[in-house]
Amino acid sequence: MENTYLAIVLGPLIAAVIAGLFGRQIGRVGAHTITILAVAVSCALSILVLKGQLIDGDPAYNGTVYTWMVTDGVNMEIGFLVDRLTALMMTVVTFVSLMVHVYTIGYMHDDPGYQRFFSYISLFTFAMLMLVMANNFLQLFFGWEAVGVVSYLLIGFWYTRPTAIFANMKAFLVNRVGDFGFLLGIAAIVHFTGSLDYAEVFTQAESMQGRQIEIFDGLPWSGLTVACICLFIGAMGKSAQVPLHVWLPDSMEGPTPISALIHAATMVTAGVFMVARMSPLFEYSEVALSFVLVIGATTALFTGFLGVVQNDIKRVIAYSTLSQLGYMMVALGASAYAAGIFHLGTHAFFKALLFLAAGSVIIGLHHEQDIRRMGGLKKYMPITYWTSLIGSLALIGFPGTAGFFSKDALIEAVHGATRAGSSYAYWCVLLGVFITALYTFRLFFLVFHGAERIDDDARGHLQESPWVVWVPLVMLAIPSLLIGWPTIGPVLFGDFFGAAIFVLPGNDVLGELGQGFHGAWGFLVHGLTSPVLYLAGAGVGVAWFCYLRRPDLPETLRARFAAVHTLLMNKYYADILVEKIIPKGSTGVGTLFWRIGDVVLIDGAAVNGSAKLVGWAAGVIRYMQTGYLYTYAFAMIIGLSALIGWVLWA
Amino acid sequence: MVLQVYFWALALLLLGASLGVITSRNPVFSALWLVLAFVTSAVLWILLEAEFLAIVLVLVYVGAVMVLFLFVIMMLDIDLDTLKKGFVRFAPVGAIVAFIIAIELVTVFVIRSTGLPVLANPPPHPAGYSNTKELGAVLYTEHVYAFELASFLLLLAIVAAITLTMRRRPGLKRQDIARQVAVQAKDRVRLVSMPVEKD
Amino acid sequence: MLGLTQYLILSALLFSISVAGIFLNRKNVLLLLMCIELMLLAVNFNFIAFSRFLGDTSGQVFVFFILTVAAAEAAIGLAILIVLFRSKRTINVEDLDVMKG
Amino acid sequence: MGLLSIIIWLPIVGGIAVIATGRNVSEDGSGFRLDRWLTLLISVLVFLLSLQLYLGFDSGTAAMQFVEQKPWIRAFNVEYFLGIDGISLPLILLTTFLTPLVVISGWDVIKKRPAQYFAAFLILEGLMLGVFAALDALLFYVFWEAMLIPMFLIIGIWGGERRVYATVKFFLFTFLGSVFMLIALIYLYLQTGSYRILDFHAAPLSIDQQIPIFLAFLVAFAVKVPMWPVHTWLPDAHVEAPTGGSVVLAAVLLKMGGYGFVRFSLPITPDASQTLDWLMIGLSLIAVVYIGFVALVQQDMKKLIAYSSIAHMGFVTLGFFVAWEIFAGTGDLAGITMGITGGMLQMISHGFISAALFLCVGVMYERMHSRQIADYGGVVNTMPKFAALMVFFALANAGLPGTSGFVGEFLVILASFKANFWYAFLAATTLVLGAAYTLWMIKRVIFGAVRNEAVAQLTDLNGREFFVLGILAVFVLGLGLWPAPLVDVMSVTVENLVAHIMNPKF
Repeated sequence: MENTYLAIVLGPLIAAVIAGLFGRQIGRVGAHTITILAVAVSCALSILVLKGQLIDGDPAYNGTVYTWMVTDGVNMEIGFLVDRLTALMMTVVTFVSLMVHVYTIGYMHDDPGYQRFFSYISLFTFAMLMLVMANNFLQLFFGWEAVGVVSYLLIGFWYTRPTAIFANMKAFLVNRVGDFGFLLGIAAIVHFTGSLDYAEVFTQAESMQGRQIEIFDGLPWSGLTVACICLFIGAMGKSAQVPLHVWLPDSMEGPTPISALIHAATMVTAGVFMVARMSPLFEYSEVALSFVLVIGATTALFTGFLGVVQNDIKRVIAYSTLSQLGYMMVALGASAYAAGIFHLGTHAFFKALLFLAAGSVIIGLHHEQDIRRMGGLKKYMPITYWTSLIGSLALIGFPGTAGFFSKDALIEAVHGATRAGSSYAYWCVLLGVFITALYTFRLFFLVFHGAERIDDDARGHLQESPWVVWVPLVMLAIPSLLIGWPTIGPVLFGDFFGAAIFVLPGNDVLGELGQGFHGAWGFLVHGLTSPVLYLAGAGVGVAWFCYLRRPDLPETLRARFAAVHTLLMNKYYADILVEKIIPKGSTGVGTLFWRIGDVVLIDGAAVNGSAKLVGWAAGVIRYMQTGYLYTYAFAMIIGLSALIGWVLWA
Repeated sequence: MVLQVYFWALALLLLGASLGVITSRNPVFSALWLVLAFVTSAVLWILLEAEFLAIVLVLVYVGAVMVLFLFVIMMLDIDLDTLKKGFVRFAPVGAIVAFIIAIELVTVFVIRSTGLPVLANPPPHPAGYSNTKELGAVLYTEHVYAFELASFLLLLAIVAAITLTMRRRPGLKRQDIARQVAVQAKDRVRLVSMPVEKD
Repeated sequence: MLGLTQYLILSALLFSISVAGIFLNRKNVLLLLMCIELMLLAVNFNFIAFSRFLGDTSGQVFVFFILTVAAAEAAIGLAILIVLFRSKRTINVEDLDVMKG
Repeated sequence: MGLLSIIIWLPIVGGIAVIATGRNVSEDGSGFRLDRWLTLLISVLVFLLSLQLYLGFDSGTAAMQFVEQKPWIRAFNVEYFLGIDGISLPLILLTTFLTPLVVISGWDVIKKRPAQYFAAFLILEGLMLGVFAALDALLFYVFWEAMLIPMFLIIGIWGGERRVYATVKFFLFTFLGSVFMLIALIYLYLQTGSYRILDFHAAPLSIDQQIPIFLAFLVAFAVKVPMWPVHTWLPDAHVEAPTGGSVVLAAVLLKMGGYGFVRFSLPITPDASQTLDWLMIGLSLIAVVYIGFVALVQQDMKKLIAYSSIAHMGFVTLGFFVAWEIFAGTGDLAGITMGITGGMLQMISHGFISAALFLCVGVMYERMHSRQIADYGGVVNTMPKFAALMVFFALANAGLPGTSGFVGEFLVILASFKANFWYAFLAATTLVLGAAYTLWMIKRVIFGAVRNEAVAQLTDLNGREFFVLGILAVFVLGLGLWPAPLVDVMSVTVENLVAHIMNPKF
């Protein structure tokens, strides 16, 4: 099997290297052919692996590829752990990646950096696969940072745009703050268990719970809790949880395909995946899970509000991604890991779909992204319209769509949780449903319905996108619509994940939920009675009323609630903090250290000061060195008398 | 008792002369005071029964060294005013240092016991005793190497003094015997062949 | 009776006076040389006095050598002085500061 | 004549020979240039010979290998004593590897007295190798001090405008430090009766003796590393030095300080190191955090990289001196080896990365004659190959996993967590700070639209430059993806060192 796994991982890598280094030689067609081929092979093999795991019942694979190094008894290795969780992730990643590759042919058609782009996204696929297939923390961190770097490169793909290169640096640095915590978490793991290997570490989880660490004097914390919270800080960075969410909306400066691939479907869900993968650790730490729960809930609700006021088509979807990531985290925090992963999977499909659809709109309008200058596109772009509708419905959890099953189950699970913070989380996600529906359909109506607010010359060549663009849309729309039906049973309530996800018996909210589960249809019917559906419906209704029926109403509301609107437009002032105050503060501190510390104190006072002291002393001593004979004679005589006096009387 | 009187008188004279040396405005006077000091000392040394050295002091110092001093003083055109400027500036310091040294020396000599077998009243030498002979006996036997060195030192001093002060003035016409002796005919006579004049 | 002490005190005073002389006549090299002669005289006094009161001629031998050295010193000192005067037209010590740091 | 002697003396003798060929260099540098070909030949030869060291090295023992021992000054029992172990071998390889690259990078850049320039580097190489191979303290000291001379000349002759100020500062700082080391070495000689470093290791010293010795070593090595607050010579020296000088300075000279700590301070004065480890840890963390902030506001690229070097070297000293805190915190020895190995790896990796970054700045400086960040912008538009490499090295400098920059930092952070959460916390701030200052520079220099006419005129890397940077990139990547070969070379030696230092000397 190992060769299969290696092929899955190395295919995209080799393709990326070829497309990157020899892009000029192989040309555009060569670049997209080789990368798509490699990713397609990866995808096919991943599906095979998934099939092997699910249907043929292959055992989980856990093996080492090579030893990175051994020091101090700690084995640092590169290796694969392939179980059902991994297999699922691999399939999702490679499938979405494949779709994005194909879509890119159309989207990036006129771009001079065509080969480079394919190289990057293939490289990203490689890095993401390394991340999900890791069997140890070291490789996890490798993948973790590698996806961050590719994301950095892709956000700054159009490097001549000041906003893009600003956004990519911001994204990387904010991610680094998360990685900072992640690395400390790994250090804590090594400290307590002496190993980096998942299997080894998981067996010691319980004992880590008992170990204590005093971070502040006299305040012993459980080692496990510290490790888990540190790791989760990493997840907050990568999965853009409050307060490290600030980078994701700006990352929309990158080309749309990567918004779909990286900033919606895969990379941002790495945090969710990681927490699920670490479920054997998190399960033993109530505190850490509560932390996850509260952060997730906060993200889910408050970033949703921001989506309502945005006017950039991609940013609206970005905020929706933030919010959905919050949902996933909430599920994890409630110990409903399967629900979190399930939502991750469905979200990957419908969010990628939405992004690609947005991209399709953007191409159609010649890179116009402002929704105030769209409207009524339904008749020009029918395929985009219908696929977008499917994506939007899935996003708000319309009964029967993939999003419905995952989100409803998730909310139910949170409802059943008893952990500290779970009632806060429940209300957040519930209210979040309404907000989600509101902004999703605000976007949908403003873009596809209502009055046409398009520039005249753009309208001239407005038409449906080419097939390379719409085929991926359709391919993604199918799972967005249907994937929930067959999968909800096994994934949520069955034994889909096997040993990959570990839940303590007392925390098993999904298990409780599963007792009332009688097939997908039953779940659907049950969903009709829950408040979720009605909140979503209300959201859609409000959006319809405000943006189609009474388009003047939003203006009135904006004027009425100016303070709230300003707050939302400024994104709770988090961006000002991140973009102005922290950089200003850091450079201020740096300047202080440099100008005062280095230049004045060390160089000025200590270095040049001592030089000046020597000069001054020399100047003083110089007066003794008059060059006059008598001075020396006097000195001798006085010295002689002093010496005699000393001998005599001392 | 008589000796006591002699001693005190001579001692006062010596100190007075030495004060004269250091305070005179004119170096000539200083030198003359120094001559007086040397002569007085010579007399005092005779009191100590060191006749040879007393004579040598007078002969060598007064006769030779001091004359040399006077010679130099006279020969050099010294600007006395600038030399005496600031004369008193270091006077207090000099007085203090001199005073301290005097105290220290007296302390050593008088208050501290030297621990040497000092004769309280050394007997006078018998008649027919020759201080010169005695000194010569020691000098040419025990201290012969030092003596030789001293003579070499004097030679060195002569050579040094001459080389330092001798200078060749350019353009000075001078007889050079060595060159006169070594001269050859071809240096002086030039034979020129000339064509015979037909006249 | 004349004792050693008296001679020693005399030489001490003589020495001190010559030290004071060096301070007073610090500018005049000639006088400095004279003061040094005076100092040597004081030293010689001590040697002779000790020689007498210890009954040891070595002291006188010493004085002999000191006189020799002093004479040589005076000769060379004066020779240097003359050379100096020739080149600088002065014997003022304050003008001789080539060693100034 | 052993292999070690050959690799030390071959470049020195060769350097002298190169000076002799310098007469033939014509005014415009055209024609066949024997001086640079000879230099290249010698430096490559030395590199190949040093590979022989690696191949013949037995990583299973902590004993010294390739030993050469001959009496030198019998009166003081000084010996010509050479040998290497797992600590010195990687540094020797680093030196021999980088010298040919430096030579190639200066190939036709240096216009003024090129033969002397190349000769200076060859001689410097020999002396640096001597420092790493010497096992006699006096021999070590001689190489240590002699090394200053070619470096002094390189900065002083081929440097920038304020080169004299920088040279004097560099010289005074390093010289002041080494004088104290000499005193300590002489004291140790008086205690043990020989100058063998290995005898010093075994010398039974009381804590009262150890502390002054430790402090004397500290002054010498801290200046070289350099540690806060004696670091201020480094930015000045780097800014003024020619590219090759900066490369050698950052890549090898700084490592002398770290090498000194593991070769002298730790094994000779372990108890003093234990007593004063708070000082070392404190200074290391200051280097990481304080210098990180300082680097953030630099306007001059070379200064920025110089400050980043200081911050990275903070990890080296942190890894070395966190040992006793680990023992105090956990009660066992696990993690100590990791810290020291991490420090060593950080040194090697920093050698590659800082060299590469300085070469990158050199490439730009050669074209634009400016090191100011503000003069650049949008370089990627005109120099795509260069930009790709520079971004890669910048990311490596920011400690990206998969590059060598990550390995050392990772191990040191793991080790320091065992000692104290806050040590790891402060050390890990480099993840953010390092990325911030490096990427901000990249953003301003590489990315963006073409900023001015001069940038628009830039030409991309030529083959020679591409070769140098490319080979460095391969090594940076290789070490990051598979550091095991390097770790295996040093692991036994480091374990032996740990066993030695954790036993009190009295």
